[in-house]
Amino acid sequence: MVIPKCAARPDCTREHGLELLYQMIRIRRFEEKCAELYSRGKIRGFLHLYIGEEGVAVGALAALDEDDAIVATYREHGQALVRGIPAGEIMAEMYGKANGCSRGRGGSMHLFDARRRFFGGNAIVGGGLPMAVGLALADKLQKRERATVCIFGDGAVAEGAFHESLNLAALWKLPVLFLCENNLYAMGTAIERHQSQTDIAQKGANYGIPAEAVDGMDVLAVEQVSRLALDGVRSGAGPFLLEARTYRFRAHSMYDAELYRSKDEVEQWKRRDPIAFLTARLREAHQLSDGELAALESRVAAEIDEAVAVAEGGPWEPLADLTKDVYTPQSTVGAGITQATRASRNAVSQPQVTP
Amino acid sequence: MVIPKCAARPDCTREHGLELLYQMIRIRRFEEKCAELYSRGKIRGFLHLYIGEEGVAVGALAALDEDDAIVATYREHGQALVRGIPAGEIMAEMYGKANGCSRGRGGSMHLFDARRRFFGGNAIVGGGLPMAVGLALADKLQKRERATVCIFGDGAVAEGAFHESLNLAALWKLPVLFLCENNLYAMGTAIERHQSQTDIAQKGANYGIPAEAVDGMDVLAVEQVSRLALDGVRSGAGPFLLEARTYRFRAHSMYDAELYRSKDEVEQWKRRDPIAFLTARLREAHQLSDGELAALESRVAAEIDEAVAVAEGGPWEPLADLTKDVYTPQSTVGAGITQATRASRNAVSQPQVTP
Amino acid sequence: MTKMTYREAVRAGLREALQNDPQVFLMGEDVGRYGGSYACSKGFLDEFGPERIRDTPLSENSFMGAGIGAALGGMRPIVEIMTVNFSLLALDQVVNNAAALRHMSGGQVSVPLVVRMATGGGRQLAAQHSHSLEGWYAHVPGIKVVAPATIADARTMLGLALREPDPVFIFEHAMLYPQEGEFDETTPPSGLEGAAIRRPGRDVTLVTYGGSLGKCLAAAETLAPTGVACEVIDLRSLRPLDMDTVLQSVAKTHRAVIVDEGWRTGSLAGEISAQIMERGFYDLDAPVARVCSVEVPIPYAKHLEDAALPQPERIVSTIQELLASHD
Amino acid sequence: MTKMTYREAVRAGLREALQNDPQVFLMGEDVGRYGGSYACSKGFLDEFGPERIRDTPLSENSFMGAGIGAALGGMRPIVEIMTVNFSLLALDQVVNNAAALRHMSGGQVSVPLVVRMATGGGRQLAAQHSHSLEGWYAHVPGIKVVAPATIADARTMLGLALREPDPVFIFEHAMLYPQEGEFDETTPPSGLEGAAIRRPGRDVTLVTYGGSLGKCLAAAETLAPTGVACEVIDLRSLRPLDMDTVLQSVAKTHRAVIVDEGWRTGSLAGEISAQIMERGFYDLDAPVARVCSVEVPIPYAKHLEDAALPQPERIVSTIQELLASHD
Ligand SMILES: Cc1ncc(C[n+]2csc(CCOP(=O)(O)OP(=O)(O)O)c2C)c(N)n1
Ligand SMILES: Cc1ncc(C[n+]2csc(CCOP(=O)(O)OP(=O)(O)O)c2C)c(N)n1
Ligand SMILES: [Mg+2]
Ligand SMILES: [Mg+2]
Repeated sequence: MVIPKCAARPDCTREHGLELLYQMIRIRRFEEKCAELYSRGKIRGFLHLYIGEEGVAVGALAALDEDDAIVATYREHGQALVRGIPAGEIMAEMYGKANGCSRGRGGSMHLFDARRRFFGGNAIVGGGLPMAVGLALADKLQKRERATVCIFGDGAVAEGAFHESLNLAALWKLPVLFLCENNLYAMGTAIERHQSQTDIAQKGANYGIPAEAVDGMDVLAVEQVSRLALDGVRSGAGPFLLEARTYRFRAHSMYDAELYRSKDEVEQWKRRDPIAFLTARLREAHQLSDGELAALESRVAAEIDEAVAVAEGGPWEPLADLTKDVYTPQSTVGAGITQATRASRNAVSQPQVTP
Repeated sequence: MVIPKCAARPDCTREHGLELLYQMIRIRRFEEKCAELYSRGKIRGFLHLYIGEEGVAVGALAALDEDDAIVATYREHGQALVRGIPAGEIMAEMYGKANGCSRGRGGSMHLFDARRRFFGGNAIVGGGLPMAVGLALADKLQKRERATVCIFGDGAVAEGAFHESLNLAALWKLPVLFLCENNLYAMGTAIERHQSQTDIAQKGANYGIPAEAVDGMDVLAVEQVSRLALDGVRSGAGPFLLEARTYRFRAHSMYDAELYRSKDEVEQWKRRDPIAFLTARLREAHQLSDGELAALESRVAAEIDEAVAVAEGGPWEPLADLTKDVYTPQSTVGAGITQATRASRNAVSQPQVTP
Repeated sequence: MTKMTYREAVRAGLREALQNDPQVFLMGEDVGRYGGSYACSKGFLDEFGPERIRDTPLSENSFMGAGIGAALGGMRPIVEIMTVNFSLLALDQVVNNAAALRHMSGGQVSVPLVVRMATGGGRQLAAQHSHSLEGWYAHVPGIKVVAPATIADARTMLGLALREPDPVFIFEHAMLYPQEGEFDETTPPSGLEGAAIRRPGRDVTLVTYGGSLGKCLAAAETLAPTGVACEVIDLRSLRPLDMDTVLQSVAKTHRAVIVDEGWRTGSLAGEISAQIMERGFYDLDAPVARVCSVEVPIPYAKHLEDAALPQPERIVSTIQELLASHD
Repeated sequence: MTKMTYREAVRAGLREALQNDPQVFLMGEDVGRYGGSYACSKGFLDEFGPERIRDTPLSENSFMGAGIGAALGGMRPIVEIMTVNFSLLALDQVVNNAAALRHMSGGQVSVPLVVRMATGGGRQLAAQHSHSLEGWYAHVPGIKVVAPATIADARTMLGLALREPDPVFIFEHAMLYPQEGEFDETTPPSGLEGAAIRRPGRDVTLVTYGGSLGKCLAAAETLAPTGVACEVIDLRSLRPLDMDTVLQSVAKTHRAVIVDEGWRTGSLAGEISAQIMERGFYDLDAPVARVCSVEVPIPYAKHLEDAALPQPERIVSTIQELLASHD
């Protein structure tokens, strides 16, 4: 794949390049803060960092429309941030506070925002794929020209759900972009040890699904391929399989001694840091000055400070509400229309990338 | 695939050709009798006939050694007969008698014979594939050069178990012959409506598994490809995917109104009857006379009469033994070696094809 | 009053649902061209078209999940899993998504999904095709579980389920499909949730549901001439359980037998017994008894299968022992 | 006497099994290079090699089935499913093959398979990672189910399971791994199946297992100074259940509380209550009570999670109510 020069892309203005950089830095700094808060015991449970993979979420989600849907994994802070869930709501969620985006019930692995069509955070590997197929089926049946992006890791490709879901989506020509974040490992198992055939994009052929692999460390390339793929998906061509080749710089989760890969391998990949890569490109093109970068960083820092404050100051859900939201109160159901339906029908016009 | 002339194949003597014909006729007549006994209420539950597909079982199983293992589906009378489970034991099983090959507990869908390494009759579509992987793993770990043949339908290809099992077998280079009996329908769903990509053999590439499609109506072709495939499988080359293209002449089971296919389509396929096909070939080569054919038929008729007598005369399991065989009596367990293990270790030298 | 089979009742309920709401669609293996493995959707493909009557590949886990997603996307899917036996392949989607999404998202979404499946033994289909696992479903918070045992419930429960904002699982006992009965269009349907007293009596309470209701009524009939009056309660809903109706009956009869086709250990019958213990202990004149399936993978042979499943004779003798034990 | 953690005990048991029998091998996600998600097999890959310590792809259904096949083929597989949550994907192989093959084949085969998995909540892992579904497994004829709650059982149960000819499922509560205790090599291991009285007492019987044992012992400790002596029974085996030990205790104390981390409705606790009803009714001075998880998908926030799971305080107050109700 030829990597497109930013300046050479009609859709890539200087402002857009800076926006992408800004989003990647936001994710990076947000997660660095999460790691710190985890060691201070403010965040608990499982915490899976996306650091190193930011180019994938930022590139792919930049290509989404606001009424497209997203189904993500437990490693979804980046996607949630780019989609516009306020950082404070995400942070509050990880604190387990009632002002969290899932009212403290989901934590890091279950960020939700129905209004922004962000259908979670799923902690079962492969568990989101069938759901994404269903969301796309609903769109197709209701003749809405929109797409569902389904994000999953290389590890998920081994699950039966991957196979079944791709077959279903292709058979029914559903508008799904299957986006595999291939970071070469499923926890401690390298792709060579979990896939008998390691070229994931090539697996599209098994289902008659067009597919492409892209350098996930190049946010511009990810965005461009995603746009092309989504054009087809939205216009009724059926699903698309996009493999983004990437790498996580940190441990799988906070408990991982990383016995399964060498420091050297990690260092090699760090040289391809997606943030450094775009920074260098923008500098080359004289589109980014030291001062601008510093301004970006401090804007991000302020946002994160604010997010922590929102989380720290947030209330705890009263214990009396423990069993709330196990079932939907009948009172909220109007004429057979459920809350979810209403939420998606009245989807508020919402900037897809918050400034 | 070039269809080999029987006479031109060094391994195919006239005797062998007649043996193959005999086995196919055995299955056909046995199942015709089953259908009759079903309508007379002697056989109950689900009954899935193999009529039309005999070339696959007879061809593939002819290529097996006696210590190879077989994992089959609920449509497995043919495989069971060819493997050498006495027809009387099979018929008694379908009567639910205690002298049935599964003591009347399994019925038509669960024929078993551990001594002949016939590991069932599985009524969950796709349910046998993982088990076959495990049997092959045991062989590989114990450095036994033998193969496991895993039989399944085109419908099973859609199940996650297919995908997971092929990946596992390929990853670990296990000696499994995956044999897909593609009869173009999963119950009432045509393959075009359950597979987004209908070429099953082509799916081998998804796992790096060598694959081949063969005309399942030509028993000689099936046997030849199976032999080639098994040579590789047994010698450590890893799994092989063989797609046998075939057709069932009868309903899916005894309850099926066959609304999903035309009479015409069925008639077209009946012209390719595997028994008629081989009969014609043998006649052309002057290897089969009318008298010989009549003799075969009457040998088969006698065997089936005898089988029905065995079933009719068989005893009912006493009610007191209802819960027998839920757990293995400790007394049968010697020094950590279970019955199954012992059965497979002491596998009696057994003619793989009964005369 | 219309005479119809349970199968026809299910079919009529489905048809009405498809006619009433364009968001409703039916999805499952062989629901279309084949007409449904129990013929409940015969003719629907022609009537409603392939968009709304969707034949699926053999992919239970994924089309269950697709049902969940379609519900999230504003549709009203009815997913048919041929039988509960195959639903084992889909339990991850049921427990981890259908049941959990609403709570896990802090109440942002509902999953208005209806799932139908056949359950139970009795047709000599052997171990892999005779499970009664609806008790497992009844364990899971976030979903509702019902088991229509009568023609009227078969006819109306689907429509009621489609008014629920949360996932509802409908278990249809496979032995019921050919049974005939009267359906009275003029009677308003009972709610989705309450239990029903199918036969009043003063001596012993029989608590049951689904395919075992007929067996309990038969047992009651057998005992009536001997002067034993059984009150037969049809739970109708397995989650939530209407224990008030059960407890009121026990307060009157002081004795209860629970009949449930699940294997005894860990059966739903055990749960009901425990709840009677907890809330009706002082009303009991004798310990609550259970008639369940024998703990064996259901065998093929008819005499063995009959012996494994609850039967009227076993219910009768259990009641007789119960009455004898304390007279 | 050796001091060790539960994790070390599990690890030592595994290591011994691998050393003792060349047919034994361990298979599961990240058991090799990663060292096991709970570090129970750290170092094994180097010690025993990749043939016997097999990292699997994420394919729970199929490597469970592969374990069954390998057992049929004469090996002694130990399958590790990271946690019970993911085992939902493998239930078809468990119920329809592992549990049924022996019976379905008329006793021709046995499936000498051991499956280990972590279970339970308490670590703020939220709804999809906090299930306690061992009660479901205990419902299935054809398999055995155990739950080591002590260091000694963690150390020895695997070895005992490997002597069984049939499938054994071992549930290790995830909160136990870091717990420390003494292991006495000289005490012969208890059998795989019997229950154990972990604390004798005369006033009330607490029946529990696995991760809830410590909570029951804590509750007993709290109540002791108030003059209430709890007898704490650790079931150890969930299938089969050793009800004789439970009933003997109830015959002495006349009161029982069952503590089980499963959701209350349809819990294993319900089954035990029902069996006490059936066989110990006349010994009871008060209805058997249950302390289970609240019926909610387990929430992430610590205060909510704590409130959802059984806790010593809730056990204490349940016992106090039980005693008050009848004094
Ligand atoms: C069904 C299931 N099995 C196992 C796990 C435990 N687990 C969590 S993440 C993970 C690795 C997944 O790898 P991949 O899909 O490549 O995603 P990545 O973590 O690399 O982003 C595993 C095994 C799980 N959550 N779900
Ligand atoms: C998991 C599962 N789902 C559904 C069924 C019901 N069923 C039995 S056979 C069958 C069709 C299978 O088709 P195929 O695999 O092509 O085999 P064939 O019957 O054509 O030989 C179906 C849907 C089942 N037995 N198992
Ligand atoms: Mg990965
Ligand atoms: Mg077929």
